[in-house]
Amino acid sequence: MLEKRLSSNKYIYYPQDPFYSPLEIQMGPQHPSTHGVLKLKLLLEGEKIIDLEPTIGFLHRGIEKLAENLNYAQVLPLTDRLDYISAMNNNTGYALAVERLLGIEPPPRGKYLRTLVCELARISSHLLWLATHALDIGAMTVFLYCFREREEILNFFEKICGARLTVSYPRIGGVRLDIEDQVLEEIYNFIPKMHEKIEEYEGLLSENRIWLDRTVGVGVISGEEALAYGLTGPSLRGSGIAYDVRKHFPYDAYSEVDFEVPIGKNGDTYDRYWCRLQEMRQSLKIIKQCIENLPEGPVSSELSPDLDMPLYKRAITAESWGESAFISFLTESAPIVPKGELYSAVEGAKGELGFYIVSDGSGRPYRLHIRSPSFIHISALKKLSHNHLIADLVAIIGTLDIVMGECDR
Amino acid sequence: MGLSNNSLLFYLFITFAEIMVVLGIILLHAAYTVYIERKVIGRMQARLGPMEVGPYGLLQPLADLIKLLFKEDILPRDSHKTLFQIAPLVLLACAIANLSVIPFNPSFLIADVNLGVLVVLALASLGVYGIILAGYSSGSKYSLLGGLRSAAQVLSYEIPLGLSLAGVILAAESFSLKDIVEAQAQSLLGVYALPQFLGFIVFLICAFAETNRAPFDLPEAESELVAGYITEYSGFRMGLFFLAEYISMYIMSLLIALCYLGGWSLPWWLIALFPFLQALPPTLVLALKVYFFIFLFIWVRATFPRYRFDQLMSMSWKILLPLSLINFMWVAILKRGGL
Amino acid sequence: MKKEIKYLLFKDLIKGLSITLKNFFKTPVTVQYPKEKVKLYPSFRGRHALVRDPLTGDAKCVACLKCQQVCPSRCIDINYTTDLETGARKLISYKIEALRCIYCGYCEEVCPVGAIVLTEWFEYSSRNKEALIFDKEALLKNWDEFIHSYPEKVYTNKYWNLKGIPESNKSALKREGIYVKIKD
Amino acid sequence: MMSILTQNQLLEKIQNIWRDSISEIGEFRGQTYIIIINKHILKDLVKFLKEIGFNHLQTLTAVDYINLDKTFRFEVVYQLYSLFHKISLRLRVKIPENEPIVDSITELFPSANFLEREIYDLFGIEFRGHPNLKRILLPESWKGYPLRKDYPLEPEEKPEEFLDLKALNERLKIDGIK
Amino acid sequence: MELILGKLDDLINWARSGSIWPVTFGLACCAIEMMAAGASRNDLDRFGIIFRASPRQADCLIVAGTLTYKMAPILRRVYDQMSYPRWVIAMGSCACTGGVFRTYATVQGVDQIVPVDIYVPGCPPRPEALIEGLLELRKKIREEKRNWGPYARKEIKL
Repeated sequence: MLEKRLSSNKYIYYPQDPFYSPLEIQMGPQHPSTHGVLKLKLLLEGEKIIDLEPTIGFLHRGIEKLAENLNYAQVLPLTDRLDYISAMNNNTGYALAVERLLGIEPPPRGKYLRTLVCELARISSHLLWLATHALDIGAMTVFLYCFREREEILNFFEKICGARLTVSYPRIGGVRLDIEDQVLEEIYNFIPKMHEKIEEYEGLLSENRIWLDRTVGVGVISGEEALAYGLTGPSLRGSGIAYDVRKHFPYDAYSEVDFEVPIGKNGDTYDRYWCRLQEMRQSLKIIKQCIENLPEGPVSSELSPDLDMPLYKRAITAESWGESAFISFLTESAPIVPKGELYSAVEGAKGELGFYIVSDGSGRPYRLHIRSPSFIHISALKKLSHNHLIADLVAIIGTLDIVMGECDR
Repeated sequence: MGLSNNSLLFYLFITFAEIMVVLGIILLHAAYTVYIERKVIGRMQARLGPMEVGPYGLLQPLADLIKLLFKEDILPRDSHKTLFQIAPLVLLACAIANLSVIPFNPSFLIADVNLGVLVVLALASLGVYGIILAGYSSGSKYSLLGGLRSAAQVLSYEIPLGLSLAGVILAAESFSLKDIVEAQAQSLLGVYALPQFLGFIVFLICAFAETNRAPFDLPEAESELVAGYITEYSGFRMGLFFLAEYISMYIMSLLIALCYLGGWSLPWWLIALFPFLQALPPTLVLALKVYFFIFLFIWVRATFPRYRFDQLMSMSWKILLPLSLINFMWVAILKRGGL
Repeated sequence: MKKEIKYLLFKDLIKGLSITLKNFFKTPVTVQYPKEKVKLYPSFRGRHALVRDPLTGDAKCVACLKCQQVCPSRCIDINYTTDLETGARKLISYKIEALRCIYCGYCEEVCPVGAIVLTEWFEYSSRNKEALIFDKEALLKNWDEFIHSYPEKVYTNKYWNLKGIPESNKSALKREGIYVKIKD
Repeated sequence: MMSILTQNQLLEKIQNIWRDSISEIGEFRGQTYIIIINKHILKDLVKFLKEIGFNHLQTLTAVDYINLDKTFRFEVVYQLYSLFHKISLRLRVKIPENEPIVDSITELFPSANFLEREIYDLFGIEFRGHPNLKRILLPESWKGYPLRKDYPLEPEEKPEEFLDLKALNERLKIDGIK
Repeated sequence: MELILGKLDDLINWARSGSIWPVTFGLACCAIEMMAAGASRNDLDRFGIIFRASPRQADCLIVAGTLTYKMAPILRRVYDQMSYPRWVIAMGSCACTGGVFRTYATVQGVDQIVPVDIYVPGCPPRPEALIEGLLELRKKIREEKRNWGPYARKEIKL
């Protein structure tokens, strides 16, 4: 009914008041608080939202189609650009899916390193979430404090693999290269410092009356509903359901480290905020264990085909640029990819990040579907923001932690 | 005849000169407050603020000003052209006109009207017209929402603001700001901020809301309404809005300093403690107080999140209004008791 | 009750204000970039270069086309001729479209002789697009520019010799470790 | 409260009810899948699964098997997980090319809303009973379904809107207007 | 006369180059690095660069990220809304040429629909690289002549 009203662009005037007409506002795609290029069509009554329709796809780059035209190794850098805030998690998720498909397993050191960098990426992602969430609610200083610490984590990434955001560090069959002891030490020293900084953010926000007024009781969703709407990750755990892929489908070294899954009670914006802050602490705990128990040995599996995937002649539809590249070089020794399909998920920073791969036995994925948490979270936006004010909508978009690169793919 | 003509001319000339001096000083201050704000907030956020334009970025406001002067002034197609153009002038004029009744030291005052406080309050409410006009005439929904928010906000905060000032007026038995300062200096504690603590707090909060500063910067809440009522403005007209905002920040700080902290006078107990303070010139004393409040404005902006619109309104009507009434009664009781 | 008193005394607000004030007196973390040089860590993936072989003075590339194959964004274009007698390849042109590149570092990783490198050089924004399509000469010039200020005597890249990767997964040259001697 | 089912018990139950519509129950790398040829039973099956505790729809997607399977071109894949039983299950529904329609499960799982729209957008498979079935990722004026295998990666023709902008830009460039 | 005009040119160009206000037009990964450039460690505010949310008040458009066909009209609209004089920086591979995304949905370079002044390579460029691009833009602005303000805009006839 309401959707019909939105799409027809003509309002149904309420009979009792001939002058009544709701205000329609297009929020985005170029809007400071829509976290990228989300567009929301709002129907307002005063400042109250009576209907909302998200329009997405402004960043739809066709990664899934492109992946069908690249080989397994070449798809990995594309996954960096999904959830570009925690690229390590995406890489791991994809690498894990292909590993499961090929039936190989990384060596223990590789596993631990992957866990380590994933958790670092999770912290950096949560920091960015806190930064933008606080900025949306108006606390501009938290934004800059969070970026200050995030810079340090990005420095670690740069030391490990030479890039800040688009790392391509976790690989099919392990990680790209070994980490230096000095960097490990620096990360280890960073842990207590980070704990202090989290206290600082909490000092600015957790007890602040304005923050409490703005977040408590805003965007409430019950656990059952949250699950039905497909929320995962901290957004679901804020509603009190302890579903965590790291616990339910353990991968890498998560089965060997000890950590808790913080859950909230009320399922409102504040609980989700609290959960994420606690998760940062848990991540620090995992990092500490990873560094302490880091086994020796190689970081990548010997069976790992990685860049020497069997390459077949690709159909070229682009201009003649680089055509000579596709004289095929078949590496005979590379393992043959089995036929089949599988779904493999990891706990990304935003929620459950799944990869569904269909293989036809060639070197390229026949179909690669990415289950991105942001995409599904946006569909819950309407439910969460019903009857709230515009200012709350901004807080709710923030609390869902949406990244459009991942959403539109 | 000639004599009176001469004296009239002389009077006009003097007044004009005074206006120019005050305007010059205040405009310079307002421009440099932007710089100070960027610097101070920068330091609070562990960064530096302007550094490259001029030594330590000191020429930054100048560069901004010249750039805005030479920028295209867009008239949006859907806007009401005349209103769109005069709206910033209305706001700025109202802000500047306030300065005419504000005493800067015992002897310098452009217009010595004995209803100074009322003039300030009236002009502050008039300034809302500028904002509403800007919001309405832009022809953009974000501007309209920003304008409406601002109107509602300023109007509802006017009342606790006026009521808390009523306490001051009652205690000083005068509407003239000069008299208030003098009466304050002779009062028991030297400043009204101590006996009328409640009124002081209410006034402070209302001052933040009246000037649309954080945590009450809803009309231009960047994350919600893009830039509120100035969304469609470009070039120098936008600069005028900025100028008006910073001038009104100064006026509010001046008002607080004059009405609650004794203006250019220092309380007797402070002088008794630190006798050397007596040597300070009165204008400097006032300026220091004003700068403290400017710093407070900036400090608060750097620290707090933003209130939501309904919370803002309910705070005004449900908390600040009763508090200012209580304050008023408290002052009346004090007055009755002869204090 | 305690909570209410704290609330009335603005304890939460004062706590926040004190944190920002504390930071006001701390030294800022800002690095004043053009004045202070940023510290880049080894093997940062920046501007492309072809390694000039100190012995021959030419590029080390052997035209095996592996980089061209593995490049996900297809930004490398190589032309070569084959010597009919010996079967050796000779490089004619080597072109990288820097604006197309995604800096994944696959090319340097896959190169068997360590001929291509992503240098620690990031300041090369340009006013026109053509300047950022590097041909062979430009790439060699990039290398010269980069290596000119390189502090150490021997240059080696992390990606030429990946640490911790099983030996069987590396090409023969890479097992021994590739390095370029710059100064004597 | 229900008792916790094992995977085999569950599969047996399903097989008992929908024996005719299921062509294969298999396993690959430890993941169980059920291939359904009769797409009409899908909604009932999902409803049944939801009632016995499959409360998390992990993903919903489609595959174009034009090169591999001639009779059923498309396949819609439902990946379900039960937090209670801790079992995951994949339903693969075969859909013929000439009638790419399947029942929507948005009523049961609101999270399927966007996922179904995405499939409609990229594969052209329609979902009967979906509340708001229209393009989601691509502009509404887009022609074709990009994730179908017969759609090129880089089509020759560009969207008209873009071509207009390009022409405008070219013209302004000639006039020297920035 | 020429001398005076030249001096005026210098003054205006100095002011413009000293306060470049970019519009927040973040599209993808590069937007994060753009934010990082504005944050504490790199602090664009040092150069007088502050982000404005409204394109009307901005001087410079930093296209940070992949531009898709769906987004292209909006980019052009934002560009048209900006007040004269205005400049465009294409940040990152995707904005410059389309980068790795040679697909059906991605515009192969924003210079097809808006005139670009500076290309900043990188995927994404690190914040310092963006600053370097902005400094390059600063140089470019300082080389301009007789580009004075409100009345210099030519009428666009369509």
